[in-house]
Order: sequence, then C-alpha cells, then structure tokens
Amino acid sequence: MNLHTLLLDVVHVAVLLLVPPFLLGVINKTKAAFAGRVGPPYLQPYYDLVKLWRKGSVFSTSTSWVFKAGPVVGFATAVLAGLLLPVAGHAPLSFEGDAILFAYLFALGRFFTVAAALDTGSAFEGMGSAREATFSSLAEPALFFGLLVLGRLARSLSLEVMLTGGHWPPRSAASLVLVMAALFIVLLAENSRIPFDDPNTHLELTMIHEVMVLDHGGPALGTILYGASLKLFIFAALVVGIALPDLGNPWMSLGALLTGVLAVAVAIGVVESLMARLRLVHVPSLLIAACLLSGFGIVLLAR
Amino acid sequence: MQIVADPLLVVLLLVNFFMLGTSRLRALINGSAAQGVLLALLVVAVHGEVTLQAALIALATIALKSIVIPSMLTRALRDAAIHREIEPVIGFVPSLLLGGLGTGLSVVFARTLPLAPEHVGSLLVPASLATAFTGFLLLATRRKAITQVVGYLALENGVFVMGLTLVEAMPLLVETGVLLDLVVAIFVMGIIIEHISREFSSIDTTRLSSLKE
Amino acid sequence: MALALVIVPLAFAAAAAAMPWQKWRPWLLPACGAVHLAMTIAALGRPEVSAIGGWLKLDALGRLVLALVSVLFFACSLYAPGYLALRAERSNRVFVPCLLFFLAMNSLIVEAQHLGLMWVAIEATTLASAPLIHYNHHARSIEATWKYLLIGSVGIALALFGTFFLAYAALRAGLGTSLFFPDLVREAPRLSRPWLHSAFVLLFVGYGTKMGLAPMHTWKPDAYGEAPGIVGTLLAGALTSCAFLALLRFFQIVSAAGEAAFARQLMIGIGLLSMAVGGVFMARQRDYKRMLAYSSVEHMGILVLGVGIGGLGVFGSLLHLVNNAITKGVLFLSAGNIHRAYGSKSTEDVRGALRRLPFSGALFLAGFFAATGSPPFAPFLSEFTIVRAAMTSGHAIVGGLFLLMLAIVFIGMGGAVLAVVQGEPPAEGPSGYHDRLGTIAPILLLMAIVLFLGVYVPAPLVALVQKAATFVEVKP
Amino acid sequence: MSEVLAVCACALAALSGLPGLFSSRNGRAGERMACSLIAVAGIAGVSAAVLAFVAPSPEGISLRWAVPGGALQVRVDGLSAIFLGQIFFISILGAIYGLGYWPQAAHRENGRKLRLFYGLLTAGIGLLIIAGNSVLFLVGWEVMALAAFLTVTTEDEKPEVRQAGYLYLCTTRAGTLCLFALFALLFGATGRMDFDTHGVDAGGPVGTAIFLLALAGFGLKAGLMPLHIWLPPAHASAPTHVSALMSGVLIKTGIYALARVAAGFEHPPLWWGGMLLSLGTASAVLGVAFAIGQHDVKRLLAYHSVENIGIMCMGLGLALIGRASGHPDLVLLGLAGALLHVWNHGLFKALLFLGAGSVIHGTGTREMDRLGGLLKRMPGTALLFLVGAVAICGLPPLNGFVSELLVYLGLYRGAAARDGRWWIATSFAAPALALVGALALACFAKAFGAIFLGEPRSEDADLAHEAPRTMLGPMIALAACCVLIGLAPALVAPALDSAAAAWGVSTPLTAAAPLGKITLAAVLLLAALGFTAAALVSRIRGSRAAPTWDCGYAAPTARMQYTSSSFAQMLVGLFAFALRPREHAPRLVGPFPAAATYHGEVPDAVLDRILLPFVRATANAFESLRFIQRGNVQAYLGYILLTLVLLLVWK
Repeated sequence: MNLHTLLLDVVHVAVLLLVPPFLLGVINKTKAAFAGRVGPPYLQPYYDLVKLWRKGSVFSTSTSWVFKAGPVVGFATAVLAGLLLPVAGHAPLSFEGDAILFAYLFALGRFFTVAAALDTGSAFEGMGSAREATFSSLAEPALFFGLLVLGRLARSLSLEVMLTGGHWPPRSAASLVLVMAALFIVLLAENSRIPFDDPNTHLELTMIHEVMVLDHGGPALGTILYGASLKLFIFAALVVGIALPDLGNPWMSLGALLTGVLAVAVAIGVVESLMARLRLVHVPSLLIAACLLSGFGIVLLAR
Repeated sequence: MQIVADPLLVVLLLVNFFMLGTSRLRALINGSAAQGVLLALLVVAVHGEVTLQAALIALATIALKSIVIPSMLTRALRDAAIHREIEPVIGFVPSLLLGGLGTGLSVVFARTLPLAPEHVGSLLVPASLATAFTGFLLLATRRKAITQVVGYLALENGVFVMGLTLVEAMPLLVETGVLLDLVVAIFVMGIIIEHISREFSSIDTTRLSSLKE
Repeated sequence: MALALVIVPLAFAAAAAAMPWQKWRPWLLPACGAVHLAMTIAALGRPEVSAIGGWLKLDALGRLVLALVSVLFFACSLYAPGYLALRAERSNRVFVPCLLFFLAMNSLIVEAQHLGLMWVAIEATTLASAPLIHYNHHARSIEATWKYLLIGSVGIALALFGTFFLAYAALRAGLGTSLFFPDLVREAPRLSRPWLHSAFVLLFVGYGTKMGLAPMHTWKPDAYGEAPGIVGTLLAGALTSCAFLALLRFFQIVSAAGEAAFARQLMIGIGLLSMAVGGVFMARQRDYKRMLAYSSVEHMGILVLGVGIGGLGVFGSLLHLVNNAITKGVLFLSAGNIHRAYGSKSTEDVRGALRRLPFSGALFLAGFFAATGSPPFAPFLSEFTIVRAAMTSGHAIVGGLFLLMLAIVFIGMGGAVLAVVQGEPPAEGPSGYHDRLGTIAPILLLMAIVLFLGVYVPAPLVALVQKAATFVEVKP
Repeated sequence: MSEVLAVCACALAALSGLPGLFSSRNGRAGERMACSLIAVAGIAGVSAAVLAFVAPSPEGISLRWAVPGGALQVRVDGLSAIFLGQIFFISILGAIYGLGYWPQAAHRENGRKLRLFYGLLTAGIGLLIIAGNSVLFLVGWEVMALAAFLTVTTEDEKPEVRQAGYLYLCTTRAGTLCLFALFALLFGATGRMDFDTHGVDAGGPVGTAIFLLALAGFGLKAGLMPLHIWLPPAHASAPTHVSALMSGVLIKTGIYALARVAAGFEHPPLWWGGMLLSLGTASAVLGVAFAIGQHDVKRLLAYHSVENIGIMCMGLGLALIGRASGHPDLVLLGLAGALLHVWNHGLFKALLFLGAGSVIHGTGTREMDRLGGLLKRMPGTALLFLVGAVAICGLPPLNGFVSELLVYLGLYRGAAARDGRWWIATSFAAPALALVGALALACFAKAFGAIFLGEPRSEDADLAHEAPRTMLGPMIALAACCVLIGLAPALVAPALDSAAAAWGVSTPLTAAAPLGKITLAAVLLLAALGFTAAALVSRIRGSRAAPTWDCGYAAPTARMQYTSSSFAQMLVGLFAFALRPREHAPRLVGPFPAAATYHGEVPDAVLDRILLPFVRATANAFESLRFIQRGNVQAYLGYILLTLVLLLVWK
C-alpha cells in the first residue's frame, strides 16, 4: 500500500462522510426552483443534523435496545457499503463478491430499521415497516439483475472492477441503459423519494420510510437522516459509476463522479417536482417494471 | 368299454340339465343320487371287467353318493322345511342355456386336448368338464345352502369322471382318501348348514352377507 | 422321522380329544409344538429324511416350509394356553384337537411326494380349520365358516381336477402309474403340453384359492376376520405357505417341461392383481382384522410375483415366505389381544392401543412396519431382493408397479393401524383384558425373530432358501 | 479409526434411551443417563468427523454381512464427515435442551419414549451417512424415518399431531420406495450394492431413471418444493428439540444422498443441473413466500427449511452444471456453498427452533399473534433468536452470508461463462436468490418483531418467563458457532475442500473465494457498529422515557399493534397466485362500522389443493370398487369360475 492509495482512501472516506447531506440540499434547491421559491440554503441539511445531534431525546417505554440499534446499524452499514464503492477509481475495500456484500449490508440495515420500528408497538410504524419490507424485497431482484449485467460484462463480482472497467463492448450499451434506468428506479424506492414516498408529507397513512422513524428523535433521528443521505449518495454513485468511462486519473474520476452524483440529485429534484406520489397499490408494479427492465438487460446480452 | 360308457355319460349330461332346470330341491337331491349311481356304473364300465378294486370303489360310490349324502341332505331339507329354490341369481331358463353353452364349450375345449389312444373318441373328458361346469353353475347361481352343496357334489362328480381316465394310475389309497375327504367335507357342510338354519332360521345364503368389504 | 412328524401330532390330537380336563387340554399344544420343533430340527440336520417307500420325503422346498411351519406353530402353541384361559367359558374340546390335526396335515403336505397324497392332506387342512374358524359360534363366524368351506372346497375340487389333468398328461406320456413328484419332474419334457397347461391353470386357480390369491381371495377377510388370532396366524402363516409350496411343486414341473415362461406370465399377472386388490381394500378399511387379511392377500401376491420374476426373485420370494409367515404371526396375535381388550374390530371404536395395551399396541405397530417392508425388519430384505430381481431381469415396469402397490398398501394399512394404536383410549371396556406374559411373550418371540432375520440372515437359512430356490427353478 | 469411532457413536446413540426405560417414571436418573450417553456418543461422532478431515482414510471398513445384498461397509470421507459432525453436534445440544424442555417430571407418559426414539433418530442418521452399502444405507434411512415418526407423534392424543405423523409416514415411505427402485436399478447397472455409479450411462434411460428417482426419493426427505408437504406439519407437531434435529439435520440427509449419488456421475447431462437449479430456486422462493403467511412460529420456521433446502439444491445444481459444462470452479463454489449452507442452516435453524421452543416453554403458545414484548421478559432468548434470525437471512457478519455468498459467486461465474447459452439459467437464479434473501428478511423481521418486540398481545406473553440454563446453554453454543463461521469462514475451508474431494475437485476453496476478505469486512462492520453505537449511546445517556407517541393517539393499547398477519398481508397478496391464501375479511359499512374480525391464513397449497383432493379421489375410486366384495358367496364363486374360464381360454 503506497502513500497515494492511502491518500485516496482518506479522500474517499472524507467524501463519503461529508458530501451526502449536500445532495439533499441540492434536491431541495431544485424543487424550490421548480416551484418558483428560493428554497433553503444548500447547507441546510448539515445545520439540521447538527441541531438534531445536540437535542435531548425521549424513548418510548415500550422500546428496548433494539429500538436504539436501528439507527446505529442503519448508519454503520451504509458507511461500510460506501467503502466498497469506487469513488476515485478505487475502493478502499474490494474483493471478488463485494457487490453481494454491498447489497446485503443495506439489507442488514433494513432489518434493524424495521425491527426498531416494530419495537415501538405503534400501529403506524408497523405499517411502515411492513411496506418497507415488502417494497425492498421487490427492489432487490432489480438491483441484482443490474449487478449481474455488469458482472457478466466485467467478468468480476467486485464493484471496483465493475464500475471502473469502463471499456464495455458497444453492443452492451442497450443493456447498460436499461440497467441504469432500473437502478435509478431502485434508487428512488430505496431512498424513499417520490414517486414511492414523499419525504415531506405529514399524512402518516401513506408513508413508508418516514413513518418508521416517527418515534425516533434527537441524536437517533439525526443518525438515521445522516445514514439515509449516505445511502442516497451511494446509490447515486452506483448509477453514475456505470455511465462513467475509465478516465485513468483518480482525481479526474472523483471529479466526474461528484459531478455525476450532483446531476443525479438534480434529476431526483426534477422527478419530485414533476411527478406525484404513486398510489400505494401501484408501487409494486413500478418495482416489478424495474426488475423487468434489468432482466431484459440480461436477455439483450444473450444476443 | 366305450360302447357302455358313452351312453352312461350321455345320461349323466341329461341329469346335469335336469338339475339345472328343476326348482324342487328334493328332485335336485335325487338327481345328485342318480349321478352317484351312474358314476358307480361308469367305474365298472371303464375298468372293462369287475375287479375287486373297481367293485369296491363302485360300491363305496353308491353308498356315499346315492345313499348317505342324499339322505343327509334330505334330512336337512326336512329340518329347514323348504322345498323350492325360489329366486335363483340366474333364472332356470338362462341356467339351462348357460349349461348348454358350457357343455358345448367343454366339447370344444376337450378337442384341444390330445387323448391317449384308448380314450380317443370317448365322451369322458367333455362329460367331465360339462358336469363340473354344471356344478359350478349351481354353486354360483343358487341361493339355498343345500343347492350349493348339491352343486359342489356335481362339481366333484365331474372331477370323478375325469378320474375315471386314470383308474390305473391312481392308487387305491389315494382314491379312498379322495372319497373320504369328500364325505367329510359334505359332512362338515351339513353341520354348518344345521348351524345356519338354527342361527338364521333359514338356509338362504342371501342372509349370509354381513361380512363384506 | 418323516412319519413321526405326522404321526406325533395326530397322536397328540387323539389324546386331546380323549382328555376330559378342559383346563389342562391346552397344555398339550405347547408340548406337541415343542416335540414337533425338536423333531423338525433333528430332521433338518439329516441329509435324507423319507418314509413309506418315498411317499414321504423332505426335499429342499419341504425343509424350508417345514421349518417355518414348526416355528410358527410353536409360537402359537405357547400363546394358546394363555388365550384359552381367557376363553374359559368356551369348550376347547374341538379346538385343541383340530389345531393338532392341522399341524399333522401341514407336515404331511410338506412331506408328501405323491400328487394325490398332497391333495388329500390339503383338503384335510380345510376341514380341520373349519371348526377353528367357527370357534366363536356366533352368526358372523358361521357365515365366515360357510364361505370358507364352500370356496375352499371348490378350490380344492379344482385342484383335484388339475391333479387329474396332470396325471393324464403323465399317462399319455407313458409314465404309467407314477404320480410322484420326482418322476414327474424328471419326465416333464415328455408331458403333453396342452394337458400340462390346462393342468397348471386348474391347479393355479385351485391352490391359488387356498392360498388366497385375487380374485379367489374372497373367503380370506371373512375367515381371518372372524377366527381367533391364533387361527388367523396359522391360516395366514402356515396354511398359505403350504398352499404356496403346492403351487411351487407344479411350477417346478412346468418349468422342468420348459414351459416356465407361460407360468411366469400368469404368476406376475395374478401377483400384481393380488397386490392391487389388497391395496384397494386396505384403503379406508375400518376393520383391522379384515385389513390383516387383505395384507395377507397382498403378500401372497408378492410371493407369486417373486417366483414369476424368476432368478433372484425366487430366492427373494422364498425368503419372503418365511418372513411373511412370522410377521403375520406378530400382527394376528397382537390384533387378537387388542380385539380381546376392546371387544371391537372397528377402527372407530378402537383407539389408543399404545396406551391401553403398551405391549400389544407396540407390537401391532412394529408388525405393521415389518409387514410393509421397513428396514431393519426381515420382510424388507426379501421385498428389496424381489425389487432388485425385477430391475435386473428386464422387468422394470413390473418392479415399478410392485413399488406402487407397496405404496398404496402402506398408505391404506397405515391409516388403519395408526387409528388403532394412537390417540386417547376410550373408557375401559367390559373385557378387562390387560397384557400378560402368556399372551405377550410368544409375540415378542416372533417379533424378535423378525428383527433378527432383518439384520442377520443365518447361513443355514440362506442355504436352505438357496437350495429350495435352485430346486424350484429346474431347467428343462 | 474414524469409522470405528463413528460406528461406536451410532451404537451408543441408539442405546441411549434404553437404560431410561428401566428407570423410574418419576426420577431424573433416566433422562440424565440418556443425555450423558448422547453426549458421549456425540463427542465420539464429532471426533470421528474431525479425524476424517485431519487423517482421511479413503478405504473405510468393509465386513461381511449375512443379509442378501448387504455388506457392513462403512466409510467416513469428507462428504460424510460434514454431515456426521453436524448430526452429532446438534444432537448433543438437542438432548441437553431436552432436559429443560421436556423433563421427565412433567412428561411422565411419553418422556422415556421420546428419549428412546431421539437416540434412535440420531443413530439412524449417523448410520446412513457413514453407510457405504445400499442395504445398510436403507436400514439407517428407515430407522431414521420411523424414529422421526415416533418422535413427531409423541403427543399423539392431539388429532393434528396424528395427522402430521400419518402424512409424514406416508411421504417418507413413498420416498423410501423410490430409493428401493433407485438402488435396484443401480444394482442392475453396476452389479454392486453401493453408491458407485461409474459406468452408468448418465444420458441413457437407466441414468435418467436413477437421477429422477434420486430427485424424488431424496427430494421428499429434503422437502424440496413441491415435495415438501410433510414438512411443515411434522416440524410443528414434534417436540421442539426434535424439530430442531429434524430441520437442522434430518432433512439434510436428502442433500447428502443427492450429493453422494451425483458424485459418481462424471459427465451428467446439462439438464440435470438445470433441473436441480430450477427446482431449488422454486423451492427457495415459494418456501419463503409460504413462510411469510404463517402465524405459527414453528410452521414458519419449517417453511424456511424448504427455502434453505432450495438454496442448497441451487448449489448442487450449479455444481452439476459445472461438471456438465466443464467448469471446475462452478463445481467447487456450488458444492462448497451447498455444503457450508448445510452446516450453517443446521446451526441457525436449530438455534431458531430452540429459541421458538423457549418461547413456547415460557408462554405456552406458538401463535405469533398472541405474543409480543418478550424481549424484556426473555432477554437471553431474544438476543439468541435475533442472532439466528440475522444469520438465516444471510446477512453479514454471520454465517448465512458466507454460504450464500459462495452460491452467488458460483452463479455469477456461471453467468459470466461464454460457452453455450446455459449461463442465462444461472443468471436468472441469482436475482431469485436475492428475492429470497429480501423475503426472508421481511419474514424474520416480522417473526422477531411479533414475538419479541412491542407490547405483549396476550396474558400468556405478559407472564412469560426466561428459559432455564439447560435450554439457553445449547442456544449459546449454536449462536457462537454462527458468529464464528461468519467472522472466520476460512476455518471451515479445509473441511469443505475435503468434502469437495468426493466430487473430484482439488482446487482449495480459499483460492476461489475471498474468505479472508470476508473476515476483514466483518471486522470493519463490527468496528463501524461499535463506533456508531458508542457515539450514539454517549449522546443519549440520561434520556427520558414516555409512552409511544403514535401520532398523538391518546390511549394506545397492545391490540393496536401491527400483528404478524397484518405485517405479512401485503406480501401474501403479492404472491397470492402461488400461495392461494384464505381470507375472511369483514365488509365495513358506514362511518361507524360494528366490531368485526379479520382472519387470514395460508394453508399449504400443494397439500390442500393438489395432493389431498387427488388422494381423496383415489380413495373414493377404491371405495367404489368395494362392490367386488359384497358378502355374496355366489358372486365369489362366480369370480373363480370366470377366472378359470378366462385363463383356460388364454393359455
């Protein structure tokens, strides 16, 4: 391990921990722009996180340590997943099969988030957790189909190779476009964005992710929000990574990736401004469509 | 010998038809007794001469099949106070037709069996088959226990006729054993009939159908 | 010795008939059983056992069946005093002599080397067993006895017919007066084919009736269902084995004549049919004793099927003859105990036998596992051998059907057996019967044999079966 | 050496329950004796397995055995050792657990019987795994089946237990009969009574028949969909430590035997692997889908066994595909994944069953909708159950993840292959496995949530008590193993290599899979968790407690909680096409509808909608044949006449 790699790793961790809340700011700005408002500052999410971290907290008497474990696991798994993803053309932790670990880390986070919600004994949070578990199980195959297309093209199951390989054969372009589309849908679903979920709504009956954290407050809620922004960043980086060619220079890669991620944030903002939230019963259809898209990506490879 | 035996066999076949056609039980028993006499005569006829063995068998046959068993059956008939086979499974006319068919088939079937030189042209084998068939028919189509015993007797008579072809081959001991077994069988059947008529106050076997499936 | 095997039981039978003491008469059974067993063992030890100038002779097949009959009778005779003590209200003056006479006739069948003599002995068993089936003297037992007697006698008459046909075939071949089996086998190639075929069909149907092969099996459920367990055991274990022996003797002649293929087809067809009938009637069977009878039909099917397959199948079939007989002993005797305790044969009334009668219930269950061919019980080995024979001799479809029938039988029989042994027993019945040494130890003995033969087949037995199989499968 | 040990272990286990039969009904001596004997047997068995890895003796022991076709042929190679170690390890733990769960003092009627058959069950499984001769194998197989039946029906006074037992008995017999045919065919093809299939033409009719029979016979035991019908009721009815043994070990014998028979075929047709892979995938997806719909925690766990068996079959199928297409790396990854999953599933499924047993012990019910809030009342059980739940979902850093990763790696290798078109099949299996993982997660989130989290839904749950140490101890051991394998999978690699040798694979697993990196990732994950937890805990120290907010609802009660049924409703609806759930939903009318109840259940679709109707129709058809025997002696005589005439005409 040379110094340059070490530097890159440090930068990787720094980017991973510092950039994500900014994306939320970008999304909110975009939406504000569409609505003709000024909107909150770009750095508003950071202020929110700091504020939450400073607050005191109240815990329900029904809850146990599992309730507190939810935010912890959700955040820690997101961080570790971030380490598997190449940000500057290189991932700090990389091995054959880390793409599976990547997916399963989020699953681990989900398990504890759902458990934490159920720990409150609240009907609303139970509802949210049931929806979360249901929809994410539909999103999972779409993600894996996508990984599979990349894996076949890159002949590896390591995210680093898959996302920085870059020299795809031209006839795989169609597959990759399908996969990116599918993964963008997965991104929206996994990060509770419109059209799956509305992070701004206050009507608990219709919510998915947000309703699971109703009882969390203060530092715990802060950890959850921070973890969520991390997750958003990671998924955006995944989608962008597919599109980016191999630039050779890590710093250029980093710059390109960050630009791409910001573009995805803007795209999310645009989607949220232009679309309405789907009716709950239609959510599965959209996710199944995502599966079909990426599954079709495989079929196209078989030509 | 064939000259004597064949007419006797024809009479035997006629008795068969009589037994199939009659509804009176006493007549049936008489028919069976008549078959016994015919068989005894056949024994002598087939042997060609009156040997000691032939005489013994003939006498035993008459004694058992024409005297002991018929009288036993008649007594049972009297005890049960019935006279007729009322509702056979298959009516009398169809029985006769079936009997005719069976006799015809017996003749056809017997033709497929190559005979020893001394039996060529003889009616022994077809008559034996036909009598056995008649017995079987009585067994399978009559409801009264006594009729069934008579049917069994007829079946045995058919077998007996077949045995006549083998007079030289069968040792006396075995012949005796066969006859003895037959008597004991009829005797045991008689006892059971007695039990039946006491337990069910009838010897109609349609009552005997509580054991099924 | 050969004569003694027949005479001694006859003498015991006469003694029993003469004996005035109801209480002590049953003890003649174990005494005779022991003597007979001892004589059998002695006879098996000798290379040559014959009497009356070759009329009686123990050949390879005879040795096997004699051994099995003797062991089975011994176990039953041990059971008898305990059972008859429970039935003290009923005279055993006919029952005991008949049992002993039955044993004598079984020995005679096994040893008889003459076509006619064997027939006489088999007919005698029918007559001896009629009073045994009639033992309970109620309406149902009369009905069963009548049917048994009538159907059995008809079957036997057909067998006599077949015997005459065979004799005629011999006569025509110029064999003259000899109707001894060894002569017939030796001269078989010269027998007239049409007569031989017809004779075999008649004998097959005749002795098949005695054995209880479908569709001639109809007397079986009635007789086995109404007879006391001990009689059921002897009918299903000993008598059917003797009838099978008779069949095999004719099969031997037919195969010596080079006509085995014809006989085999018949045996495979009837074997499968018997298994199917057993399976069909065991499904949802509500009377567990009748169910055992259908199980017996099924096993008779297995026996002839094994012979029909030939080769290894004959070995398996003869081994199965032993295994089936002893297993049937376990089943019939334990079912008899259960019947005694509950006073009912219906699976609707009888529940929880494992609780009410821990030993009888467990033995009944174990007997069921054994009879359906579960390892490590002995019937598994023989059934598996038959399957192997089928699969290796180009009878794969027959083997498949065989296994299918076994599955159907298992499901049907399992339903009834489990209904009997499991669950909460109903309130104590009037009989007040409880398991006691006298009525359990003999079944345990039989079960031990079944288990033992399942994990270790002694070399003498293998040799006995092997010799018998070679003996049966004569090449022309 | 290891063979002798293994045989001794089996013998000891078989006899373990015997002394108890002669001891007093009330004393504890019998159960302690049985437990110690099992423990000794277990130690011998596990040592035999370890010995086989350390010093393999490929020859085994072969003695004459005086039964037709039999030989006392025993060998412990890598493949057997994997399973041998597992059975004895879990059997010891189950026996210890049984001391607390099924004490003689509380079960005077059936305690002794249960222990007798428990020992026999262990011995039967052990025997079939080391058997090299097919008769010996069948003996072990059936001893196992019968002993399992007798343990399942321990409480035969309950009708549902009797039904489950009967169903199990019939299905296991159907499987055994398939094996009769299988071994007979093998005997016909090779003239030998063992598993050696060399020389059998895999593509020919005999080879095809052997494969299909193996699939049916062993699949029935393993519980491969749609042959799983016996499994949920049997697992639910057995005493829980027996369920653990059955689910953890017994059903794996099907996998063992499948792997053993397939090992002999050097060049299987491609469709074998494809079929096994598809069946495995279907089994995994549908198994977990059925699990989600269950209310009974033991039935839920049982359906997860179907799922996990599916995953193992996917691995085996992959290995077969690898063989057929000449990709040794697929063989290695598929086989190692399947076998490691065998171990893993044994560990976490036993752990979960024992956990469920503790819950039943503590509350007296297995209905999840009557439980809740047990985490506070049974903290130890809850934590251990959680470990099992995370492990079974295949989540890092526990053991389930490792084996699933191996299977994924194999599937991806297959998907990346450039020869032929079969890669498409494997590439559809991987996302299916992902779906399975996600559904399992939903299912265990539901189970854990409904049982341990929130507020108790019934008085039983409210008054629950923690399990005694004899019950917690075995669970701790199982959980520790789950963690150990999850953190350091390289430890088990030599064992898997040794097992893969039975399939002729010589590449070490460490060369094909990043086992070391998994450890690194797991440690990093733990570190991240620890750091985050420490930070959060330091911030929230001294926080206040209050009732659940629940959006300001004033009077929250336990009945308002989401139940397991409501949690599952949406997923069950999505899979309704396969699950065919039954719902009794009330119609709510007007602004203030009257009190109403909702009830939904997911019965086994294969059993209820296909098999039982078929069986009923067959039995009815049989019943309609009863007219043959109507008690009419004339008809009986007629049959004889007819037969005679027909035969005389025919001949």
